[in-house]
Amino acid sequence: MDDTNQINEKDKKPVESTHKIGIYLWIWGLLFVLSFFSYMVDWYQFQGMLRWSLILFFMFAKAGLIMAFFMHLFWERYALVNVLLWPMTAIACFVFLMAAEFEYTLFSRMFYFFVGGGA
Amino acid sequence: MSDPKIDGFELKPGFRGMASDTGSDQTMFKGVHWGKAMMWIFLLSDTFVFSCFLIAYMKGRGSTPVEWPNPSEVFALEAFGVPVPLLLIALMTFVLITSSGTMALAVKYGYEKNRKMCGWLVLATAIGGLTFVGMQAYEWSKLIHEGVRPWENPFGAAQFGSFFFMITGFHGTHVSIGVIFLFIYAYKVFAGHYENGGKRGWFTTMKGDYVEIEILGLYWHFVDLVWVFIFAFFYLW
Amino acid sequence: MHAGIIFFLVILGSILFHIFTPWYWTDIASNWKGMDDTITLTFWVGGGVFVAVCLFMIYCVFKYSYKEDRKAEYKPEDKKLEKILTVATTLGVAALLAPGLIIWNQYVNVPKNSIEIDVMAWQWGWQYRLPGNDGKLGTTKVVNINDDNPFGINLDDPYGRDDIMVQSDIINLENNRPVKILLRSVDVLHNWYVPQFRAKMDAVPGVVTYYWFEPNKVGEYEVLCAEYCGVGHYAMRGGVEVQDPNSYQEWLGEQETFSDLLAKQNKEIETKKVAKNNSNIEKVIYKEEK
Amino acid sequence: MSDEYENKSGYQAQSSEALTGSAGSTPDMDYVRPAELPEQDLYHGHTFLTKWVFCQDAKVIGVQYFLTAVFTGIVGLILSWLMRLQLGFPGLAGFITAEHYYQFVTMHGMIMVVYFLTALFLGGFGNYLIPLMVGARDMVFPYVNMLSFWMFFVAVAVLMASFFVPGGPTGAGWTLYPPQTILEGTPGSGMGILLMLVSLALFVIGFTMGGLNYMITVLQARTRGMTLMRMPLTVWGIFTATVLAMLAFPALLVSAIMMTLDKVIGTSFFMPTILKAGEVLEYGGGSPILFQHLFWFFGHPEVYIVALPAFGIVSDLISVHARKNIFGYRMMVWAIVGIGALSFFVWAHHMYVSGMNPWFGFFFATTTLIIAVPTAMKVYNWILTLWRGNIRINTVMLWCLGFIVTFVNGGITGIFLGNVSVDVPLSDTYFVVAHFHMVMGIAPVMVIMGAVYHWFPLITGRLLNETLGKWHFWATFLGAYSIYFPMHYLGFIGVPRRYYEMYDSPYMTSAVGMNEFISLAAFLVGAAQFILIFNIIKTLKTGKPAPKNPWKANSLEWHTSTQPPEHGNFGERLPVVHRWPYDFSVPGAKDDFIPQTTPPSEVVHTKVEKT
Repeated sequence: MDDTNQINEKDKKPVESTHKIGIYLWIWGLLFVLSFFSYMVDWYQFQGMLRWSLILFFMFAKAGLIMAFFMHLFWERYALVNVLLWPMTAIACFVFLMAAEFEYTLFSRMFYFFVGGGA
Repeated sequence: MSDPKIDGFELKPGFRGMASDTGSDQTMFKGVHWGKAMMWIFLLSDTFVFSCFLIAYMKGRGSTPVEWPNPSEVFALEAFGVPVPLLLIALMTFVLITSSGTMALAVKYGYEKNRKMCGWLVLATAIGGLTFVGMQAYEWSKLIHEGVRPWENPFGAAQFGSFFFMITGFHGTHVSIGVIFLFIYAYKVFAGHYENGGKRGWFTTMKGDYVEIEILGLYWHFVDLVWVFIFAFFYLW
Repeated sequence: MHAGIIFFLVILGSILFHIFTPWYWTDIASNWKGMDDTITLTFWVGGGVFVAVCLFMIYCVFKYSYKEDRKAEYKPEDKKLEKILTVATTLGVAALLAPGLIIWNQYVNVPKNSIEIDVMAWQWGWQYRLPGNDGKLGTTKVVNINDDNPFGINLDDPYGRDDIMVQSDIINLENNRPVKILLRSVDVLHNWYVPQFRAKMDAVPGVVTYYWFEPNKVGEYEVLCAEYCGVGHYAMRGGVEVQDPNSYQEWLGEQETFSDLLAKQNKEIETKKVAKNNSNIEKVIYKEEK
Repeated sequence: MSDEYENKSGYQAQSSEALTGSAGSTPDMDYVRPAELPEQDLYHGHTFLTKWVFCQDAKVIGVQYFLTAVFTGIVGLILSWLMRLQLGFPGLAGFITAEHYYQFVTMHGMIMVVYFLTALFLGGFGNYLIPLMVGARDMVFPYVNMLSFWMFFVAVAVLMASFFVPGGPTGAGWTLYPPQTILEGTPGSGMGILLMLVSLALFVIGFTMGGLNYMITVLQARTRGMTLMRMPLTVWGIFTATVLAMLAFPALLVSAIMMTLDKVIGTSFFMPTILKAGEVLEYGGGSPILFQHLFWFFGHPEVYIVALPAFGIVSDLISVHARKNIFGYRMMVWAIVGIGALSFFVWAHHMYVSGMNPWFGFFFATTTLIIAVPTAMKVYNWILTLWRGNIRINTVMLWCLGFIVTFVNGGITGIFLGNVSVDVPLSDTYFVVAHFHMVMGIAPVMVIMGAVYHWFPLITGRLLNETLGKWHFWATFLGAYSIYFPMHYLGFIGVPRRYYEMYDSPYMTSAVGMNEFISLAAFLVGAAQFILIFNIIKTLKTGKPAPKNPWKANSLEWHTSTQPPEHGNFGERLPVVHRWPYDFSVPGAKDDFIPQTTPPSEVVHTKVEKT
């Protein structure tokens, strides 16, 4: 078994060094702030594109912070990060196409099933 | 800063590192524990589950010609006699983010082999999760009391109730499973299963290690992550 | 050796089968000849590739079957050959895709002068509705459907009153006039399909789907259901009669409109009321006699 | 010197020039860096229960998966016989009513696609071959792996139970399209469909546990020297298929959950307002097309979940038995990965005439036909592997040749159906039935059979009888080809699929003779499979013991300490890999094969091009 020699403890986990507590507290605080802002979007009743872009911005910001720091993705090697993120393109494609689909369905229903729609 | 090494293998940074990791033998995710890699892939799969739920919700909500209830009114809560929109949801979000923070710290102390701190933080996370589940149960009972059912609701489109109960229910199930495991792992930490090389499990070959706390942490943060999306699409849309 | 021969016979048999087959398309009776042409094109290109690949394989089987003293060639990669094959295949595929997309573009864009036909499907039957003098179909709802309103037309929709109702599973079409088939279903998925017209589309409950074609051959055709819709699926038939304009107009004139139907029902309701009153009177008399 | 070497060996496969140039015959030449991870600690069972039933050895689990899948496959085969009996000779078997016929159709489809092919390729071959081929002691989490099989077993049990509940199994077609599926009047719309949905959910959960194991074993537990680009294509095929399954099954799970809710508590996710027998049902506002999208978002990758392992396995079989390296290995790997990735962007080509947004046709026709390119490249590479090879025409190779013929045939008809407007006249006709049976029924089954003949000596230590094997092949291949080749022409004349009988249309009744012929061929093909069962039983009893590595193959599974391999696979030491598994007929080498474990110093004078 000597050629499958074990690695000494020091080298075993090269990327898993612990991080300073400050970074966690910072991210924690940021998450509260962002959640508060996204709540404010509803409080002030923003409408239309502004509302949507704000909602999505805060959502992705929060998700990004959680993934990057709490889930340590920021410190992971790109091999793992890429494996995790590329499949999301399939989801993105699915979302875009279903958005087109619901518009079409809604149009069909409004046009053919509601009085005045066919006019 | 010199690049770290795994015996005989240079860990290059960035995309060059990705190419060399992928092209190397033995492991592709350098230094990543099997269980952690497995949890990541499982979460990827679970992401697809939640994405499919949310996409279905988008399609369902978008294509119904009946008016969709305004969530900020439906989920309003009376506080001091004034209806505050989304108050309960805001509190739930607060609780979940708090528990996510304690979990992150638990992982940190786990790696530092700080048994006490790690154990207490995992326990705190579990209690946070339990609070969240309790608040969700309250929210459900309130809605049911108001006449919202999976198959109908008095405020508008019937799909509102269906999607609401299904998606929050599925998320709540995830939280509940997480809470159960958090309690188990809190016990395991306190009992010292991860100390001194770890304790071997029953009928298996796995040995305990503090990396399990990180794996559990990944799951818990994922649950929080999903809530971020549900919060945006369900309550703010 | 026998393996190569049998494989060769299989390929030869396939070609001969195609040449001598008595089973092939029904004669086309609509404007979608482009679909047939694209199929033919795909058939020859694809069939050519199939035969070529298989013959090459058979050649290899004959030429390179195992001999103790021979060594196979050692050549892991041939970048140039692979590149040529990739480019050639890509071009071939693009050539097949292009006509497909062009025809699809025609398929989803309905010509302006087409006549709309509402095809309503249920388990297991069809009925049809044509726009009346205003040229527009009224809107419908499944919940409105009952004996008095077989198509579920919204009563307060002004466009619905003059709609022509064909409560039969056979519809007549005017030759050389494009039709836009609007499909809806009251229960499950169906598909209004006439093989001779080539075109088809599912009828989906909850939405209205469409497609169009232009019949160009006078005659009678059979409508099949092409989407599984329950145990009666295989027997769910309808009919199409393509007529020249004169006979079509004549047929059209004989059809009932929605307002005709409503009028008839009103009359019936009145007569029913009268009958009811009479029976009440009779009852009273009967009681008194007792 | 050694530093410089390390840098190179860490990244990418090296060309031989660099190796021989720098190393000559110094001891460094065989250097492979040490193991990153400690040896896996295996749980060895001691009782009958832990050794054979709740066993944690991937090989035993693989065989368990294999046998369970074959059992469901036989059920599916019998169902197909009953269907063909009805179609070829309507009325002959009076007990086959329309309800029964549709139940047979549904169960046949679902069993064959999910419970037979998927479970067999990923659960069966995946479990057996992945650890052996990448040089691991076992799957990374043997315990979870064991649970995965038993979850699958329960799923099969639940599925089979649906045959015996009141109302029978569901008869809604394997695609389970709502509203049909859960409406009263459809066969098995009560318990039948519920059990089906529960069974699917269990299957997905069980598969997820197995799939995580397969993925992490390939990614994180390879032996020393085993780079991704040195893995046999079998592993690549199964691995990519597993990735697809991990990402596609969620859509199935979600649609199963939503449909269960529609059925049980009356939500309306997929159910619009419905008028049934003159009464408006409680449903309203749902969208049946949403289900179709979710279903095919799972369903199309599912096609490749079945096809990709077949691609991988057949590449290995062809290479070994043609005594030639696989032609264009890199291209083959990229084609597998590319097909896998693209398969998530093509799902709605099953829905061209479903009434979805018509503009989707352009997008999906384009993406679908793009997939044709890597697929065609794979076909070219298979026949170019045969070219200038030294081909053993044995049973295994016959199955491979049969695969090429049927797969090319089915692939070409796929171009018809993927090309949106060509699909319009052909969709929902027998052309589709012929296409998918040819490409994902017969072709993968050919590979399975080839693989059984190829790996049987590894698993049992005995060689299957060649003569019986050839009879089995010719009966299956000729029979299957004569089922599905003429069937395309039924589609051309416009016969819709899922018809209980051909009824009275003149162009359909013109094909009565063909239908009878197809049915007879189907009976023959089904019966021919019993030759294999007979062969296996005979071989186990009286077959001659196989020599070690009977096919002279290179990959690791043939170079274990014992054959069949024991628990832990490789005896005392894990193998060290020095090359790809396709070094056949290398000029200058003593034998016509160089196993992956042979270090460069032993074959210094050969012209090895890749490492």
